[in-house]
Amino acid sequence: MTTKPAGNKPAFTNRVDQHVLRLLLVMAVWMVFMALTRASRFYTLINFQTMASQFPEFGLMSLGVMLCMITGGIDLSPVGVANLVAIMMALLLKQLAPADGGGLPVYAIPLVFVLGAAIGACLGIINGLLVSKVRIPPILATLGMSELLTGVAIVITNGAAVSGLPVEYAMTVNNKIGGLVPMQLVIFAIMAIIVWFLLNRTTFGTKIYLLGTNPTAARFSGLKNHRLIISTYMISGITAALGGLVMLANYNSARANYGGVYVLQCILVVVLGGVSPTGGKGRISGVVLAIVLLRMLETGINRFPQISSYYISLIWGGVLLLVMVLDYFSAGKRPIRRPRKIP
Amino acid sequence: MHKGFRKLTKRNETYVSLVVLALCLLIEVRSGQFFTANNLVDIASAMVVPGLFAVGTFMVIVSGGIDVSFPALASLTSYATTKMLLDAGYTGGIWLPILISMAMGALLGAFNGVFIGLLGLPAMIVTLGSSSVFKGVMQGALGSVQLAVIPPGMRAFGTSSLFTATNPVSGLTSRMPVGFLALIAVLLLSFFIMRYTFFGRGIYAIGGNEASAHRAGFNTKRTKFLLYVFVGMVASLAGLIRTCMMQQNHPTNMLGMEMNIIAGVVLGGTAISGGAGSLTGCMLGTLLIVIVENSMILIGIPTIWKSVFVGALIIIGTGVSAYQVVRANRVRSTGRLEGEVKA
Amino acid sequence: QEKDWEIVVVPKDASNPWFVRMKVGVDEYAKETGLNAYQKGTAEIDATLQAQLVQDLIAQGVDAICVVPVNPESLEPVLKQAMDAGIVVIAHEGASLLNVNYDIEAFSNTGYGAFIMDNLAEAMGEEGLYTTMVAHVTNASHNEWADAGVAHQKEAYPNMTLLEEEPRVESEDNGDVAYNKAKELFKKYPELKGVMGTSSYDAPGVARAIEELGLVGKVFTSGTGMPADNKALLESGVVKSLTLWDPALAGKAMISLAVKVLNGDAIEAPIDLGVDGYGALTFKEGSELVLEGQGWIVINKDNVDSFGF
Amino acid sequence: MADSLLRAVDIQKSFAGVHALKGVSLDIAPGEIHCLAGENGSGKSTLIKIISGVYQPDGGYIEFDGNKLGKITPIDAILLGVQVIYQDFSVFPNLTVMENLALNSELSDKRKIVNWQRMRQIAEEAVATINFQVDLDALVGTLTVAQKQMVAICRALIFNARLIIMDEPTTALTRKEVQALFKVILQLKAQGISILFVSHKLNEVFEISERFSILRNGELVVTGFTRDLDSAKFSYYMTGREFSDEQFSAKNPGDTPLLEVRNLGLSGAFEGISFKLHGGEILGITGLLDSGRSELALALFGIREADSGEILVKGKRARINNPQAAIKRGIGLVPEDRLSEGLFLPQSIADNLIIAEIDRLASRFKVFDKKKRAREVERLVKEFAIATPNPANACQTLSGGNQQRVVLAKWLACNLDVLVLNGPTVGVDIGSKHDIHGILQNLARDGMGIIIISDDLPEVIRNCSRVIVLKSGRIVEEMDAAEATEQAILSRMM
Ligand SMILES: Nc1ncnc2c1ncn2[C@@H]1O[C@H](COP(=O)(O)OP(=O)(O)OP(=O)(O)O)[C@@H](O)[C@H]1O
Ligand SMILES: Nc1ncnc2c1ncn2[C@@H]1O[C@H](COP(=O)(O)OP(=O)(O)OP(=O)(O)O)[C@@H](O)[C@H]1O
Ligand SMILES: [Mg+2]
Ligand SMILES: [Mg+2]
Repeated sequence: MTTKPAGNKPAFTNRVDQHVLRLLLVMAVWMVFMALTRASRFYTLINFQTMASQFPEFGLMSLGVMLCMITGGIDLSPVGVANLVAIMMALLLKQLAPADGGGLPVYAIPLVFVLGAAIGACLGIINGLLVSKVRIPPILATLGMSELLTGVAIVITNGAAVSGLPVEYAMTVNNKIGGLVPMQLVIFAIMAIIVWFLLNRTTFGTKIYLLGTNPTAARFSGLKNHRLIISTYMISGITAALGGLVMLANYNSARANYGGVYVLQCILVVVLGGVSPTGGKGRISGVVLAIVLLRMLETGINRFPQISSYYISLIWGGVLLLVMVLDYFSAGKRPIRRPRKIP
Repeated sequence: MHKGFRKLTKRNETYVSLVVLALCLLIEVRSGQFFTANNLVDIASAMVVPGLFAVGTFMVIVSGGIDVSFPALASLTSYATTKMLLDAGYTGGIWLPILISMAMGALLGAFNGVFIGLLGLPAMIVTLGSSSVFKGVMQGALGSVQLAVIPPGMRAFGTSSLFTATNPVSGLTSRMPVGFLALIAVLLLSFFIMRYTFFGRGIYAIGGNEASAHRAGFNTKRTKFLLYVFVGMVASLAGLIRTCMMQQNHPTNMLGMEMNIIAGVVLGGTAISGGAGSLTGCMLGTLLIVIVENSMILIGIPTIWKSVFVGALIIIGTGVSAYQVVRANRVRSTGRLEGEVKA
Repeated sequence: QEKDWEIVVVPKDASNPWFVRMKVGVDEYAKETGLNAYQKGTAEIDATLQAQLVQDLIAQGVDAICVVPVNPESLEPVLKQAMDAGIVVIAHEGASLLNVNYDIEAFSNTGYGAFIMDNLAEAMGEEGLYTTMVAHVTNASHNEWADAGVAHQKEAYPNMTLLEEEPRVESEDNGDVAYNKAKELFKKYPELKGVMGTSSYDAPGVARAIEELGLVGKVFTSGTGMPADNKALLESGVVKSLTLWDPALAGKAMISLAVKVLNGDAIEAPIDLGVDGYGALTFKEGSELVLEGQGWIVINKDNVDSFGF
Repeated sequence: MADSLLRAVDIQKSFAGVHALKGVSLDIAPGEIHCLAGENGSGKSTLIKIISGVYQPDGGYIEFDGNKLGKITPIDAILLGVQVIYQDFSVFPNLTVMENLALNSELSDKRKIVNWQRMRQIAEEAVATINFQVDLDALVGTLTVAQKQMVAICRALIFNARLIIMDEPTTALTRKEVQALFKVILQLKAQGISILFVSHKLNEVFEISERFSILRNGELVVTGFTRDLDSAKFSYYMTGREFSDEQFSAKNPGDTPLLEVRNLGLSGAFEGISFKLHGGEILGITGLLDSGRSELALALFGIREADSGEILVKGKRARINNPQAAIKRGIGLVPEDRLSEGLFLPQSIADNLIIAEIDRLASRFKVFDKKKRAREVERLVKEFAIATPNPANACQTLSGGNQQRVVLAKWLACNLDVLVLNGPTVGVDIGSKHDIHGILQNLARDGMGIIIISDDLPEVIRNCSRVIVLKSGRIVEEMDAAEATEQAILSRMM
């Protein structure tokens, strides 16, 4: 057998890194462009702080979507989960706030985060059960859940916004640590590191990559497919719930229909980040990069009064296709396709 | 007979039909209005546009791909056609608009086809990207706004009817739009293509095993390319018919339909992984979605409970058939479990 | 100095004909006055997108933001950031907002809702069963109008009754959905005689259903709508009258008020913004932020051609 | 050799980084049966794909009927009269048998419109040629591996082919079916059709072919007449090594059986199965394709739970209802279909190796112990002599034999007591096969209990201590392998 000796780096990993490099390149081009045209309005501390407080909302959701996609599935329900959790926690916060207008009890905010994440986890588990045990195709199971959760949120609130929250919540979550780093960014960073850790430093990560590659072989290797899928969707539920809690702070209110555009945006970001919709492939660095890139593009465009916002979607779609085509031509040939079905 | 029955229990169509039937009966019991002539005509008329989209989606999914760009494609082509003809002061019949929009549909379909068919990039990513691009072109470059008036020929087509159904009790009348013929025609055509042409069998073959299809002598690249061209044409036809039937063009209100359409097609038993599915099932699934969306009031579901109901129906509807089909197929001679889908 | 000010109008979205019309006003005003004022909207109606756009504008350091909130609640914290950054904030259709310099209403929401109801009642002969339609039950102003309309009916039109089973249906800001929903309503509730629309897609969609089902003259609808878009319906008599205010004028009024605030002019009622319908703004009772004008218009088949939009 | 039907001259082909063919030439005369042999990864399939137009050569050319061909597509090749039965069969699991059979010929006729009646007719004729019994309306995905292969063979026979290439056609066939196939091949030869037959199996090469060519490492080692060949030469040409095959005999089986099966049954598959497996033993289970042998393997591993009878592990009753339960009790399974059930092809060799024992490579809190993992991978690669420059490469870069070693290594990493192998050397070349047998025998000597399920009778006889013969889901014979002959086993199987 003759195989060209690869470097120390794994061949498979190398290819993904190429993708990340390409994303970096696109980002660099954009940053140079902004520097040449709008330097004084783009390269400001407040602008970067603003961006850093904006992307965690859907960035958090995207982390979960990414994990689901690695298992070969998809999660269309993060926005539904986020809003429902935000609404429930908003109602809780209002309950916790003393009637006399005094401050929230100290345990309130940690409680909201723990409870919110727990509810998100439960909703995620339901997704996972539908996908694994009931065997509904993930795209349908999570679409149905999304609709259902939105519905529950509407029923709870009668469609109205829940507002008039105790100010401490938004103040805490919107706070800038040391006056510099937005708290939302910190929450996102912590979750991103946890997900990175899960994927790269735990057996769980290796297992879901393999599960996404070939579920039959995974079963024959003794992996607990069902449990893995359920755990994955559970984590996605947690990240979505955290996204909802960040939204709750950013808008100081909760409503059943906040963030409707995030569903497709999450998928777009994850796919642009190099996660294969057929599963088994993708790295967190790519996804984080794509999240930031999306925000930079959008904010950048908003710096040009004469350019209609509609060009954002044009540029966005263009970047996605461009990166794909670059991947295609730089790989020379298509990487060997895994036979989809072996007789 | 016994064998025939066993076969029925393994088919998704059976379960979807049962669910549709149950829903119809429920509506009839709750409102007494389901099986009235005018209501059936209303349902048929509401089927036209989703039905056309579903046919295209069905073919794409059978080929092992997926298309999320058809609403954007249809919006762009119908907007551009209407606007162009309005600007030109066109007063002729319906054929020219159909021709123009389908030509544009073919062109945009070819755009997808180049990336998916010729370059072999993943369909999901490509259509996510192209969807953004189409939207961007329509809203940014063309600066689309609602067109309240459409050319008289289109208007005439949209309001003319095959026949009018009258409810003898309430005296309500409903028109069967001529557009329904388009749905029938496209259904017949695609049935013929899928069943009686080697192009259609190639779509099934590619969905089953692309490498084998290539070796068997199918020109897989061309087949996929042409498939997306065809689907683009069907989608643009749907967009145009919708404009005619609504007697106005609203550029964005088709966007976001894609997930429900895909849900309907998959609900009807089309394997999301490709290769399997029938047009009958696809239409049944779409019908289910259409009936649900257009019968909330008849069933008497309060508006705020709508999403809960739709979500629950998607989950239960797909869950029942997914679970039944898995069970029916579980015991098999080879012992390998079928549908070890990636979850 | 006035010429250097950057004043941005943020609508709910950019493709809705309503805001396209607003943009006409904004551009016209900028041209007339030479101000650096422009409109910038998001691609879709979405509360989060709008909030982020406003945040971006804050980070960019514009001088004034004039906004038509998708969702007053979600914009509140963002507008607070703007105020904290010293940016002048003027709102429109956001009477509940607190973090604004001023909010301009073409009229009061309750008054508007009542007015749509008056139109419907007149068409229905002040009697019969009716229901209300909104874009989404999550939409703030539509539901306020509908609530006000219902309240007004209870007071003024005792012979009319609200459809108990379906007091509020959704059109999803989509003419086709409005049409299908109306068909369902008329099938299930044959006694239904009127639909009070709120979004600009409602009445036209319902009218299409009325026409198709052969109910012209038996069932009525009223609501908001743009003249040019509804000309045919008004002329054919399916819809008797629609209500609106001119978004272009609202846009001009917001900028004009922003300039006044930036100039440090004293804002005392009645205020003249030099825009039709906004010549004598007064503060809403009990409020120091909400200014109300006399901006609404009724269109019917007689005057539909006289607006030029 | 003046009038050759097909001549491949100095063919070169590289894949990203792999030089698969280094100037190979091949010559096939009209009406001859030519055997192409070589170890896994020596380039046989690649050569075939070039002849059939699936790949374009990087260098060299093909002559057909004395005419030099330019760039050809699969359809061109079919039109020339070249038919290929691919190693992975290239069937469509989602289509019916009928369509699978008739599609290719209809396509090569450049038909655009489907005539289902004619398709059925074509299909009926095709199965009739070799008397293959199958439901034409069944989906191919529901067939057994052997049936799929028969479908692929029938499909090729439909054409008025002048050259039929069979890439390891017998790997999944039973003896009976192989005999039927050989009869067909001889019939075809009689009609003047040339056959290029790829096989690892020595006896088949001798039985059927007139001439042979052997590839090693992408180069042609030898080509000549089969009558001049003997088994030692054959192995030597293929591997460059020499082998001596010794009969395995169990050394010291323990007292309590590691695994005991009592009256096990699974409806529709097998019933009343009882046997014992001691440590140090290799038990062979053989039978025809539908004898229930594969289902038995699945039941022992918990993929399909048996519905009657009991399984005892080390004397204790065990409920084995899923693979984890089996693994927990020390039972592993090397599945029948390596590609779809055994491997994660695009993932690294390392991950493929350690996946089954992954939980043992984690420290507390399931944190992966990278060092332990690296050590384990290194150990396995070395122990199983997996030929790769870097275990981080994707598993699909390995040849078939090495892939099978990976599957084996994956299980042996788990310190199992019992290993069930279903078709352990299907599609594996002599060298690797020999190595794998050696590994299994050593494991047994170290006290492991091994079950080999196979219909490769020489393999069973040489490696097992006892042989169980299954027929229609029941045990019909249990014999001592040392005394068993192929003939005796065969007569019980049929
Ligand atoms: N592809 C499949 N088709 C049909 N049934 C399946 C499939 N995969 C698993 N099952 C069934 O699901 C059950 C559990 O399977 P598996 O062992 O893979 O799950 P698990 O991860 O162990 O789940 P848990 O830990 O919840 O028991 C088994 O009874 C098995 O028969
Ligand atoms: N598509 C491909 N991309 C990259 N390398 C390939 C590809 N196809 C084959 N190879 C490599 O080329 C070499 C020859 O492979 P080939 O499939 O021709 O071997 P073979 O002799 O048929 O082996 P086997 O007996 O296992 O079927 C191997 O090293 C293989 O890994
Ligand atoms: Mg289990
Ligand atoms: Mg081979």
